[in-house]
Amino acid sequence: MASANPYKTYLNIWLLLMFLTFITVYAAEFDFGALNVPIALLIASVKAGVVALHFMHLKYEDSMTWIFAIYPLFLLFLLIAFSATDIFTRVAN
Amino acid sequence: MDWLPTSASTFAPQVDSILWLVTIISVVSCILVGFLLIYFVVKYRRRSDNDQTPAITHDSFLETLWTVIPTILCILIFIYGYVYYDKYTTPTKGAYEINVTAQRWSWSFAYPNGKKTFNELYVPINKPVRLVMQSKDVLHSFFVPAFRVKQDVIGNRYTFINFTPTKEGVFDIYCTEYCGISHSDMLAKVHVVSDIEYAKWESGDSADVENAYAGMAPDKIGEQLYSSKGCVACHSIDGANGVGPSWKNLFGLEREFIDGTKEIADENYIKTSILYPVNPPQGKVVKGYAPVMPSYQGLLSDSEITAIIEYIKTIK
Amino acid sequence: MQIMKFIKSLAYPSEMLPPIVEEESHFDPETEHSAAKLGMWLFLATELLLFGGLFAAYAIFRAKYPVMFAEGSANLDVVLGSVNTVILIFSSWTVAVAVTAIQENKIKLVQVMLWITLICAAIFGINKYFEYSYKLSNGIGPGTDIFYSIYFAATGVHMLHVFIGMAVLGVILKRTYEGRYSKEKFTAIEIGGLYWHLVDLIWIYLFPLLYLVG
Amino acid sequence: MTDHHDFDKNYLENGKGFKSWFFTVDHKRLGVMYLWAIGVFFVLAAIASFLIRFEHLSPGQTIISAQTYNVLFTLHGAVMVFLFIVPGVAASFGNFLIPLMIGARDVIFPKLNLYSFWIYCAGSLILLLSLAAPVDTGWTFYTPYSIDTGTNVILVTFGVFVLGFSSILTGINFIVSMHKLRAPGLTWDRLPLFCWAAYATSLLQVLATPVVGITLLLLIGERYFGLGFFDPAKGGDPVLFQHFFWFYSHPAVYIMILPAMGIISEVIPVFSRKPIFGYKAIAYSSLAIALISFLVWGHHMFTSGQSKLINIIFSVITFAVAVPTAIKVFNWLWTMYKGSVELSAAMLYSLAFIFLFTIGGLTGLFLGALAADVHLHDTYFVVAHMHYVMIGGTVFGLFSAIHFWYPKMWGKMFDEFKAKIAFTLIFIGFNIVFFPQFILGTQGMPRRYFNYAPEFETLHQLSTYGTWILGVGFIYMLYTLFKPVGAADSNPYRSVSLEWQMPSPPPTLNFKEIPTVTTSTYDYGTKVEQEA
Repeated sequence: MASANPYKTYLNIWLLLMFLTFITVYAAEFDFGALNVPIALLIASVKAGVVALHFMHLKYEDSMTWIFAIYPLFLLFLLIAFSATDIFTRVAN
Repeated sequence: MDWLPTSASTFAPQVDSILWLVTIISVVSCILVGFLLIYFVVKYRRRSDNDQTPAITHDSFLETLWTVIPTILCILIFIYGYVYYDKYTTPTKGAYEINVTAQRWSWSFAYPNGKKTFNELYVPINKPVRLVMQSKDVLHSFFVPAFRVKQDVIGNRYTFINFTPTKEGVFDIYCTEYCGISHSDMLAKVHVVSDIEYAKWESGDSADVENAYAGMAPDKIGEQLYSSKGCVACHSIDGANGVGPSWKNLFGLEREFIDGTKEIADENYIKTSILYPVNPPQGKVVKGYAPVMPSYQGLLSDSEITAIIEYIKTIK
Repeated sequence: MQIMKFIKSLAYPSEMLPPIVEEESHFDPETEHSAAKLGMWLFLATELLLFGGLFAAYAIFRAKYPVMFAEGSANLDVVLGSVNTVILIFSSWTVAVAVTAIQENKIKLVQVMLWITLICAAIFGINKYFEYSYKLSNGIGPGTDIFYSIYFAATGVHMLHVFIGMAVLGVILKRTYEGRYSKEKFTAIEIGGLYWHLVDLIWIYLFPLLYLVG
Repeated sequence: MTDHHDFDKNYLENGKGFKSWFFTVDHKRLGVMYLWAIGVFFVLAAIASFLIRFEHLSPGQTIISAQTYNVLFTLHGAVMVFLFIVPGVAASFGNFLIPLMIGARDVIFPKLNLYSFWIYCAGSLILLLSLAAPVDTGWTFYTPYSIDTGTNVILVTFGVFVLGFSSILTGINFIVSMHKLRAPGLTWDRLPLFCWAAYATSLLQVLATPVVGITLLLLIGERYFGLGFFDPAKGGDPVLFQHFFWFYSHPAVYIMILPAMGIISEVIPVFSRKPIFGYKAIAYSSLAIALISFLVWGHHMFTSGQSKLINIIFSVITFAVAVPTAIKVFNWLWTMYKGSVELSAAMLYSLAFIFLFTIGGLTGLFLGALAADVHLHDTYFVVAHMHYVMIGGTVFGLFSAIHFWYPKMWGKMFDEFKAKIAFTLIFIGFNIVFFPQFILGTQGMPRRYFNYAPEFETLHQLSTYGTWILGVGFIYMLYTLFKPVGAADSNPYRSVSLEWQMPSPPPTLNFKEIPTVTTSTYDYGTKVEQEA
């Protein structure tokens, strides 16, 4: 199921993750204003994606597993989106 | 008994029209379902153990029909609900603003002219009113069935209700968000009065009240105040322990407070307790009870407090 | 003695069960393996949504009180946080290696990797202990303000998952010495690993959100 | 290994005594134990409701104090919701039936199944321990009341948290079983509709429960550490608690009702000797409900102080959920068309389900319409609506299942005639209890009220008298069920679905050989008139 030399791949992946962690910390030194959170989340998501795909073997799983991996993210989005919509559109009625 | 309560605001007939619309839809659908159910059961009842039945698995036309019709009805009901809700939530410019404070288990109202009332809301007829509401403790909900309005009242944040009363009279106010032991006694009245009477009430300070009690013995006035001002929610007169101590045999009794001090319950003690129930140094909370009583400062006149004291003296 | 027996029975209920429980599986190993993985992914979905409540609370209160969050975040120890991030990602790597190693029957390598993982997890916990106690000694705790409530609630629930993960991997490690796993039978290691990666994934988000974005 | 490999021995006879039940991994025994457990909790919560109704015979105090009243309605709600109806049909009949229906020897993780049951027992125990200082928050635990009330909130919420794990693990077990263990030839479009419903239910259990888990954990944190997320005094937001709570509790409504819908879809074809009408529509609408139900939780909060915009959004989506439900009702009805309908007790409960659920669903339209909800919210109208769905729906579905699979479960028959008398009493009693409450609510009677105004007295009394009829009917039903009359055939109703093609009660390992399925589960009737 794994590629030719999995240990080497894992090592590369680990190095990539370390590099991305460094970028996260480094990027936090600068102030991008409103973009601070999106940038942090973007890098975190790349890291998370790499971990899921390679370390967790999502790459090799069937479509059912993909659905169960992604659907909760959608629900999480709903939870945040709806409750935030409520809280930030409460003008005096 | 009429199935709808009195309709006394501009919003009420709008809500009623939706209630009627959905009721008609519901009754028709129920009759349809009930009829089909009984008809099929009777017509196609099992006649022998080897009845031949057709293997019908689906029918696209019928299924489309009973998908489309409910969808249309749903859209219709939504639009009705939305349009009236939109009107109800849009405040009228220049509406008469009244501040409402909810706390366990009473309502107090503060008017633009500086007047304050307790568990009695006075509003002029045919004038748009806007309630600006806040809770001092847990969630409450302000509900006037005759106006068809309801809104939760929350701590640390204002919520609002808009309505225009259309009928003179006295109507019930309920708390509809569960708030503890006396939730069902957190009642108040809204008085819808004519402009002239309202002006009289506004300018007349407590003169009217005094007139209303003319010729009554003070302890009888106190007895009325006991229920109209909400004392009844927490203080029993039969000796049962409520949220607060019972008034039975209270007068002249020695009370022990949570800080260990003691005092005889005399006129001054009772008056102080009504005006400064929990705030030190005057406030003295009886041992075994929580410090939850609201202050009645500005809500009861001196003569009313005297009347309540006279009433307490009579409860043996 | 009775108590020990009872405690042991909690850890391994099957040992005191009637024989029917010890029945061999009704299903072929291939089905069993893929079913266990699918089940684990479903469980990970629930874990994600469990943290989802915390992320939602974070998003809402951060938007509501940006200044409070900026100040609170600036007071957290970025170095300690970064060290913990590196440690946790490293331990994720060791687990991934262990899962591959067992498929090549390299039991020794599996054991080494799992030991390293457990040590990393322990270091992570010790760092967290210092971080918490430093905050608490400065009079900052859950309930100080909404930011610290989120900080303690989120990292606390995450820490709980680290402990659970350590327990799971610990049991697996013990069982490698008992020779329970092989090239043909490694489902437990794989799904235990999946759980550990989730712990890592959550931290990957918590770290920048709490420590960095101020 | 041991005697359980003896295929001829049925699951009831395979082992005797407490240990052989409490440590079993047999899905059928677990199903039976869940049925017992939910039965006991149902009776407990029903007793609470009888006291509540008795209290309302007259305004003011009738038999109990205000505090006792508040405790009783909390107990009634919490036990009914978390101990009875959420595990309810899914855990009992789901466990018993799913492996039989998909042609498997057990669920995919039998041990996990046993652990789920233990966790359920533990959670129930923790929740009931709180009776030492009973909780008075209502089953919804709204903040900030639940933060500062002096009662045992932590114990109850922790109990619910533990119960959540049982629910999640059972859900995972069912989903994976249906993916991995279907017998050869049993494709998704041949799967019994009960399985479809159970699948949709499991999805909801797995994906919604963790959110209420963290919410209740945070509530415990509020009480221990004063976290402040939900406390307005600390800058938190009590409405946010309601969002989190209903994000679970609205899908939970479908966790409660979907399995009952599955039962109806099984019972009606058998007693009409017809294939289910619109198989695909029913199956997919189960899934649709499972997906959309995550989008409508805000309709419990129209008057909570939620923003106007989000109220409107939630109202629109709420009406969208109404449609798949309507489709199901008509599909069930049309299944009887040109059939051969037998009015057995099980069928009567199913037909009553259709009618009562229709009323429950239609009254939901009142509550979904924004302006009308402003008036009706938190009144007895909501109480009546909810009970028409939960009792008229779920409980009638459960009773239908108990009667329908009775021969399969116990290998015996009950007295049909007596069961029909019990049904009549229950049906009449139920309507007398709850129909007046619609009128009460419209007139403005708020819920959770210990005391009430004198003008509501007549309707309240009527409602209370109804509970007595309902109670008598229920006791008579139990009496009928506990007095079997003779042994049952393997397939007394001539059903064609898989679970009836084996001896009653089923053997321990279900199938000697895993069957190969060649037809649909609803293969009734002759094919002449198929597809006009």
